[in-house]
Amino acid sequence: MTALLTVENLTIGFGDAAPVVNDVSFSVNAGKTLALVGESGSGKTLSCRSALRILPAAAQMRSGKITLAGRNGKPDVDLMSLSERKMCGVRGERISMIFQEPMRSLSPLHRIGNQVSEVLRLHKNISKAERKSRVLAMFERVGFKDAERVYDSYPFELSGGMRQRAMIAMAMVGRPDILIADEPTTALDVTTQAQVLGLIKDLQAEYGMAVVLVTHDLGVVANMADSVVVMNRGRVMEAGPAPLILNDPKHGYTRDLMAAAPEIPEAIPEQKREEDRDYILEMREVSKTYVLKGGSAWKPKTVIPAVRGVNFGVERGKTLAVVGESGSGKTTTAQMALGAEVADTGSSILFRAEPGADAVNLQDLDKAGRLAFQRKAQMVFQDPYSTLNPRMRVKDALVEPMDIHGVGSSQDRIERAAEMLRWVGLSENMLTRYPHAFSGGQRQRLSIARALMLGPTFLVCDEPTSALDVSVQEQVLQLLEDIRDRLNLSYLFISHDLAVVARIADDVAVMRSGLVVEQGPPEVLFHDPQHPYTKALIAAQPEPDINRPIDLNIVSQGAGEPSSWPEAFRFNGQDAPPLTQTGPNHKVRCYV
Amino acid sequence: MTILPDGRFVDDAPYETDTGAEARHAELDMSNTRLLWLRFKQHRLGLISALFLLISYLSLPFAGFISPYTPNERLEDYLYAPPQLVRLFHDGKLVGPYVYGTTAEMDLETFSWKYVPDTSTPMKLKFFCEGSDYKLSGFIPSNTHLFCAPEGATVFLLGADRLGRDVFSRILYGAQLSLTVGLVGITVSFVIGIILGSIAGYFGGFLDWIINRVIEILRSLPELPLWLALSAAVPSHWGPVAVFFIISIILGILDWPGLARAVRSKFLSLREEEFVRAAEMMGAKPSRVISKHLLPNFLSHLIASATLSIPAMILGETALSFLGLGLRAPAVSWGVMLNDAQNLASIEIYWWTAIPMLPIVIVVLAFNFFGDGLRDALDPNRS
Amino acid sequence: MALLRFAVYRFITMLATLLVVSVFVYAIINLPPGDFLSNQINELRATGQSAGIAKAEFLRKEFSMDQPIWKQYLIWLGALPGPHGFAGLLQGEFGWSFEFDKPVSELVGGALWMTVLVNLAAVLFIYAVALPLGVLAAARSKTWIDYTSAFIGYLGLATPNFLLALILFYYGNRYLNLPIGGLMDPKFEGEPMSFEKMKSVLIHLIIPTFVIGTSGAAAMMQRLRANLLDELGKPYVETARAKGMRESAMLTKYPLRVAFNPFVADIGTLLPSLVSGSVLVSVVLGLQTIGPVLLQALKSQDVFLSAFVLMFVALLTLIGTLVSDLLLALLDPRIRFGGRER
Amino acid sequence: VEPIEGEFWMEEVKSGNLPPVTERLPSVPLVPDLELRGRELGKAGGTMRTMVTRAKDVRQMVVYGYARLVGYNERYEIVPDILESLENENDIKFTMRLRPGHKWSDGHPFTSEDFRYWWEDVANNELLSPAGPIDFMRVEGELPTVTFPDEHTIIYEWHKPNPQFLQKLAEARPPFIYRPAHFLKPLHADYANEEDLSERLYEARVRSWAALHNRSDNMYKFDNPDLPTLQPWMLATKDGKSRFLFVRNPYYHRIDPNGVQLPYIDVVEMQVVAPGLVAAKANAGEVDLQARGLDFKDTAILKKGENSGKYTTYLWGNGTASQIAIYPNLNYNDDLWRETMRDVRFRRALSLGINRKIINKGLYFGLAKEGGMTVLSASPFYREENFKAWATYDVDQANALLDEMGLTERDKEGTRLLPDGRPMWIVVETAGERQEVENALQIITDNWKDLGIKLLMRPLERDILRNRVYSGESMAAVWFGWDNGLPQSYTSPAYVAPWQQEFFAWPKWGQYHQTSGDAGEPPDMEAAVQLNDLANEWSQAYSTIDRAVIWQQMINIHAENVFAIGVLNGAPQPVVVSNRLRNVPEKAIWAWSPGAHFGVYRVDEFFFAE
Ligand SMILES: Nc1ncnc2c1ncn2[C@@H]1O[C@H](COP(=O)(O)OP(=O)(O)OP(=O)(O)O)[C@@H](O)[C@H]1O
Ligand SMILES: Nc1ncnc2c1ncn2[C@@H]1O[C@H](COP(=O)(O)OP(=O)(O)OP(=O)(O)O)[C@@H](O)[C@H]1O
Ligand SMILES: [Mg+2]
Ligand SMILES: [Mg+2]
Ligand code: NI
Repeated sequence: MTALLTVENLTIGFGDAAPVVNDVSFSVNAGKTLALVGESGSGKTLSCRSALRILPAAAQMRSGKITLAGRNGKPDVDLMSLSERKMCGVRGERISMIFQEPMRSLSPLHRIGNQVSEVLRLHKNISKAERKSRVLAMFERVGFKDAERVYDSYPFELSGGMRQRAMIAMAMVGRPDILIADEPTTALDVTTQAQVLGLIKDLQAEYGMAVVLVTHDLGVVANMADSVVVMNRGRVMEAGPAPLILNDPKHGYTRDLMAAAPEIPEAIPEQKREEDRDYILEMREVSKTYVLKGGSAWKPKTVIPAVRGVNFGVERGKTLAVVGESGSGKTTTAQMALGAEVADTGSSILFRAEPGADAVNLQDLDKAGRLAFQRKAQMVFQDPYSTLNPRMRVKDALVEPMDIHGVGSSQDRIERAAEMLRWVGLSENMLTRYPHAFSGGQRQRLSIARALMLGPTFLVCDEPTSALDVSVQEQVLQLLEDIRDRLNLSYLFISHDLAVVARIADDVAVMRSGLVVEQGPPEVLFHDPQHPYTKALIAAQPEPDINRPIDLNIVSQGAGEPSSWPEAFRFNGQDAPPLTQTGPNHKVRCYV
Repeated sequence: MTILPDGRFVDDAPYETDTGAEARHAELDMSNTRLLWLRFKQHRLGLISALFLLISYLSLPFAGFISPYTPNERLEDYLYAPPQLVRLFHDGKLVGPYVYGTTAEMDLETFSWKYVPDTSTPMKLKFFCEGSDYKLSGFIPSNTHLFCAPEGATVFLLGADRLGRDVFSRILYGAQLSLTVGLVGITVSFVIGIILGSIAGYFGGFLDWIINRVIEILRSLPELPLWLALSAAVPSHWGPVAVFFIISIILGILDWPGLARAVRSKFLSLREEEFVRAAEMMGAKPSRVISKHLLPNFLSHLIASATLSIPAMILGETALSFLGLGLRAPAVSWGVMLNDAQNLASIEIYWWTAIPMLPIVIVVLAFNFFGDGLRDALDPNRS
Repeated sequence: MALLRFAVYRFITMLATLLVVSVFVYAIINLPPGDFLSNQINELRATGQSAGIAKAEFLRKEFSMDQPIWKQYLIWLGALPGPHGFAGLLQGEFGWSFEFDKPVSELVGGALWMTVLVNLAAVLFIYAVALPLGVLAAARSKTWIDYTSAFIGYLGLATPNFLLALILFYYGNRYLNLPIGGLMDPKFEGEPMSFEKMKSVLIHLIIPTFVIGTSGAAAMMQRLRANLLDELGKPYVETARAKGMRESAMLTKYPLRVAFNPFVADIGTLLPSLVSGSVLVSVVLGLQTIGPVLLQALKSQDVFLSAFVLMFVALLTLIGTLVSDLLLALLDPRIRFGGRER
Repeated sequence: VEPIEGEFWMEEVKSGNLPPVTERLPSVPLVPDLELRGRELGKAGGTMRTMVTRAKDVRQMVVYGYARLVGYNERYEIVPDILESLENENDIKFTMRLRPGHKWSDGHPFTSEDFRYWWEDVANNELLSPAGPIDFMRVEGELPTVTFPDEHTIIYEWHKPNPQFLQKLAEARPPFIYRPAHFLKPLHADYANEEDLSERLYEARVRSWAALHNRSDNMYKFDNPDLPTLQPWMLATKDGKSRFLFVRNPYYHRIDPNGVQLPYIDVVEMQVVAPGLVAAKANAGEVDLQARGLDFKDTAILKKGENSGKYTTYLWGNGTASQIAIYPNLNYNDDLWRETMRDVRFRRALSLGINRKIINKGLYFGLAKEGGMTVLSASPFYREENFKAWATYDVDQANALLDEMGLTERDKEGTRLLPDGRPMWIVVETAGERQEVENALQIITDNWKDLGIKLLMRPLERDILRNRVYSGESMAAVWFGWDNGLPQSYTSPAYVAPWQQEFFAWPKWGQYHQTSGDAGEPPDMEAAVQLNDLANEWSQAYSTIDRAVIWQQMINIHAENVFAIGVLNGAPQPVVVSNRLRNVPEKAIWAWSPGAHFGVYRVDEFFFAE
């Protein structure tokens, strides 16, 4: 059996600097999955992009050969020397790619459906209606509950995970021979991730599709990959069949990587909790309803209850983690917690800067109050690329918060920026770059660095480590923990990765459909999950052990429609059971 | 590299964990302008253009020195004299820069002037010589010229016009007005346009409504009658330059709505970008968001627009002169010169009187390439 | 729905704006000293044409020129009845041209059509040239295509229209046998439209279109190029590429739409510039459009005629702005949905 | 002479729509003696193309056609034209005799009734002419007695001489003292059927019959193809915008000695083009006869196109008294300046300070005549010394005059100061239409700098310029010299007396006279008062000799006083003539008054050779 796609001795560099991809070779066979894992910034994305010949303008391909096997016995094609015209026939039709940053990768001015079905329009000779039905079918398979709505939505109306799923649908709807998936599930909660991975597997089985999967998640690798390529600093460290590498890593870097993989610990010692809690931020009955103005004059307005009556607080010096399904309102909650979105009337969000100080309601802050608050509270954004001004050097982007609040001299600011970069594991030399010249994980770290610049007391982290490889993730988590303990920082931490949550959180809220369905400390939640959805989440958490595949049964049961849950938890249309205290610190949304 | 027996590939270069210690780049401590300059330098055409513009502007005060004649100096025996060649060799011998003397003949067949050069005697140009009086940079009286015509001959590098004035000298003097006053109008219009457009686009709501109405009204107001009224209202003892100056400013004041609309509409969509929201969440004030985040993302358009307004401003006066408002003699500008050239004879017979088109095109192209270089240097994505 | 409501609302504000504009317009055209009838009477008196004076005096009464200016305005508008029951704009009467001695409506009719024709041609020219060239210049930036198109564009911009026209007329006539000036061969004037007439009109349109169009085309091209270059680096462009779109199709569908935003915003000026922008050009090229009529009317202070033309231009501007606002909303959903409050 | 039916109307005659030529001509047609004047006998046919720059210039066809009751011949003598004969008794009694059988262009007889209709029902109708008949019909306010003894005779009789009566009738823009009565009566309340009239009023959207009548009877405008005419060509285009066709008048009253009815040319095609394109179109050979819209500066390009365009460029002399004249405003609102300008030494100094030779050379190839503003050399009142008076370039004398006035103080730029310390900046306002004026002023600016006077040029819109001058706001203005540079003793001297505001040196005195004292100021300068008196004397005078003497005196006073500073006259006027067009004089004067531009050269006698 011959390889479908072969990459040989690929070397890519920028300007006259040392190559960032150095002598990389790999190949993938039909129906198989190749996982590219490795350090953030090690050149995974660039290697994948070179297969489609869509490298950044500044990148030079210094050497290498990429061959695509011909279809139906036709001779192999050398992708490097193919004419641009013919290349268009390859892209999207034979090889398609899921990009790492879903928000920026979608055109802001076109409806999702339009953008997705375009692949079919370009390569398949089928009617418009047919196209639409195929796209809708694909949307359902990537886990959209309301495919029609998504079809007519604009990217900015969707949550991060939804955009990413749209991208996945776009890449797969044309049923390519080779799918290059660059961190396809970073923004997805584990249940959706499991679903998507399942989908990829299905398609692979059906059509013999080859998959190149770039991921930071060894759990995903364990579940998906047939073979693995481990990269570090532009070089391939180790490559070979998945079982061998996962079970018996030979190279030092691979071993380090395996060691750094977080896991939900077997048992967490119960911690003592004070009764009288000091909340730095408290959300009371917070709701947010988006009204989608109908796309056309006839359709009624769509009301999206993004967040429905959330009640929780972030303790000073502690971490509240929010996990939940994609689109369940996590980001919206986070943005309301920072006053960036106005909550519906009746909600109150109280912030207490100092212990015992008067709480201020973010809903009705004056200008000065807001400024003072903004200095204390910062956010690490879910989608770092779009939150960085493309025309600002990293240097300026990092010092901007200090600039705004007039902290320090300009020298101080630069020094601090350099230091922050080092904290998050980046080189200070990157300060003069523009945001586009970073890898996905590097940008995420920039976002963290920026949030730390002012030394905030309250930090909202929206999927701060989703794009980081496990070793860097470990480093960043370590950093976050350190400063939390040192400076008594408090976090509202949103993540899809339960292992990370288990590690860092003091309290965890599980969200589904804009509602908190279960809340409790990790030790309780992960070892005694009550709610079917929580159970599903845990079951869907992939583990870097090739012998422990995800149990899709539990996943599909818990992640299914709330109306299909067991009696006690079942939602009746919009009516949900009340959130009931079941343990000392444990709340579950159920009828008792 | 090693291929293990189980088919695995393992890199055998020594592996060590990243220390993160890397030599600090020199670039890091440079200011943004410096960095910009470094990138700008790579745009060859832009660099050349910038140098050209720089030299042009620097030499404006020295127009009097460089030009052999003063702008309104009429050589009565050389009406419509054609451009003269400055030669170096005579009869195969190097004599240094010289010209031939010419004599005018009235051709009553064609009713045009004929000039017959006397090719027997080369007449050498004089350098750093005394000529007619002028004021260096407008106030230092002087009469030294870089070069002048030899006794008994003329040096019309670009010919002479209907009244026997040297086109070359007039172009140099004309640059003083054409390259400066028009820019005032552009500046005014850009400042107003950007400020109001940003406010409308960024804040939206009521401010947007008000600004939009003002824009609409201003744009619906006719310019033509305004100019006519103005031409009657300007006090008669004002010099032509003062009138022109005022007009440039008014032109600028009337010109901003177009730009403001463009800025507004672009900002309406830019302000929905995530990075704007991020900046706001950091507490950035509107002025900062506008100047640091929104404007730079619209800079290309602004640069292109500015470049494009330049010819319009240089030539604005030619259109106005139809209404009796343009620049007039004794003021010299390129527009004035072209105005004089607006007849068939200037195209077909005395083609050199239409030469002022060239400096305009050159300057405008220079501004264009300069702008493009700037755009390029500011473009984060460029190669 | 939202769009419809928006349109209705904007339409109402437009009418109010129009009223404000009418005040300004009337004031501005009355700014220059003197008025048509006084000028006329002066001149007639000098040449001993008392019959003419009587007529001028007669008109002065008929059109209330002897009233204070604010009353004249209201009468012109039709809010006040004139002395002889003269009905104003609001009643659909546009007034009388003193200069041409005809009702305004009769005078401008034909010219309006010609104006639309000439400028439509110019606009088509601008779009037909600037769009592809702008896109090409961006896609192939820093190549000879880019440079040549910039050069030609700026050449057109930097040459005064009249000079350009004269050059084109002269050489066009000499070498290509193109006609000089006018909008059709005079022999077709007043004839019904025919194939021959159409042909004549088209041939006559070549040079004016070029002259009016070059500057517009150059401007549009350069701005478009700059905006496009900005967009080309964005990741969504790469997504489109990765789908296997051809470069040209990709450019026109995605970045062009973003880059178009500033132009749509400026469509408002397009319509009125159709009329007023080409006034001087029309005058010098001898095109029978509304431009020369306006200039003449303004110069001789033929108040009603100029006021009508100006109001017409203003109306066009406002409609243009309205259209551009609607288009903007259509073009960019983020604007359409109103965005966040600030 | 036996008239011959021409080609053009042949069809119509054959089909009976038109009577044969013998019946169309008056019983005594006018037969010009072409050969005597050195002209060829031509043949009928052809279309002559010419251009104007505004649609309302169709009226030029009345000027070019030049069919007048009496008209000038090429020697500027007044001879009967439409009239068969005219008896003039001492300029007091004028007996006009029409040609029996003469018909309007619609075939209706042209009789004394048409004169009567105008005199009784138009000129003396209160509604149509509230101010009564036109000025030139009055002598010291008195109207003539007009009698119509028979169908072909009209007699005008005053108590005192009205010497300008005939000359007015011969002007380029003549007062039409006759109207097509048959055409206008249906519009006249005294004659019309009331119902019909009100219907027509409704159709025309006018509210009074007077307005409609006024609108319909304008014989000079020439824009109504239905209005009958006596001109050689009649308008054939209704509602034209850019092209007007004029076809031969089948009832025109002249035939050539061969019996060919004039005009020779069947059709005149008049195209409206932009002013700037006239030269280009002429150069391309798109006209057969053109002078309007052409300037001397176009000559070179016109000469250049002669071969390919198949035309010849003649250079005629311009007939205005001065091609460029500066009028210091003696009624300027600023007291000190006004006094200064009223000092004759000042005006003489300004005139002396102009280097006319250079202006002539630079602008007119040296072909114009340099001198002050006076009558042209073809006029009987021309005196060389008047022309040269104060007009030779003499800076020293000019400076001496200014010094003598006491204007000796100067500022550091060398500009003289007024007694109150203001620098002497003369703002000269122009209509901004002619490039040559600008160029000339440029030279004059340099010239006057040597006098210590700074000239500032200010171009304005024509109407604005007029308004500013009339109200005394403008200090000095540039215009042409007198329109009529060839006055005869019978020419009214109104334009050389302080009687018209159009003479920009004394707008307010002119207004005073024109409004009979309602506006303006009475002349209060000796020379002006003198001119005023002389002009009055002229109207009292009984003999041609007296009038001539008065004229001469007035011309001399003007030369002495330099009321307007003329620069040069007789500037060459290019005339483009198709090589096929014959009988166009090679040398002639291009004048509006007297002469009606092409009118005196009888365009109806021009013809196309093969
Ligand atoms: N335009 C650019 N200019 C300079 N360096 C760049 C540019 N784009 C990427 N790089 C650098 O190239 C390296 C490889 O980037 P790449 O995107 O392939 O990393 P990656 O392996 O996908 O990382 P991640 O997992 O974080 O997405 C990074 O170190 C990045 O900083
Ligand atoms: N601006 C908006 N307009 C309309 N609907 C919106 C908007 N922003 C978010 N939504 C909707 O609100 C819901 C919650 O979105 P949110 O971004 O909070 O999800 P999330 O929990 O962060 O998901 P993910 O993990 O995928 O990022 C989604 O259904 C989304 O489509
Ligand atoms: Mg990557
Ligand atoms: Mg989110
Ligand atoms: Ni993950």
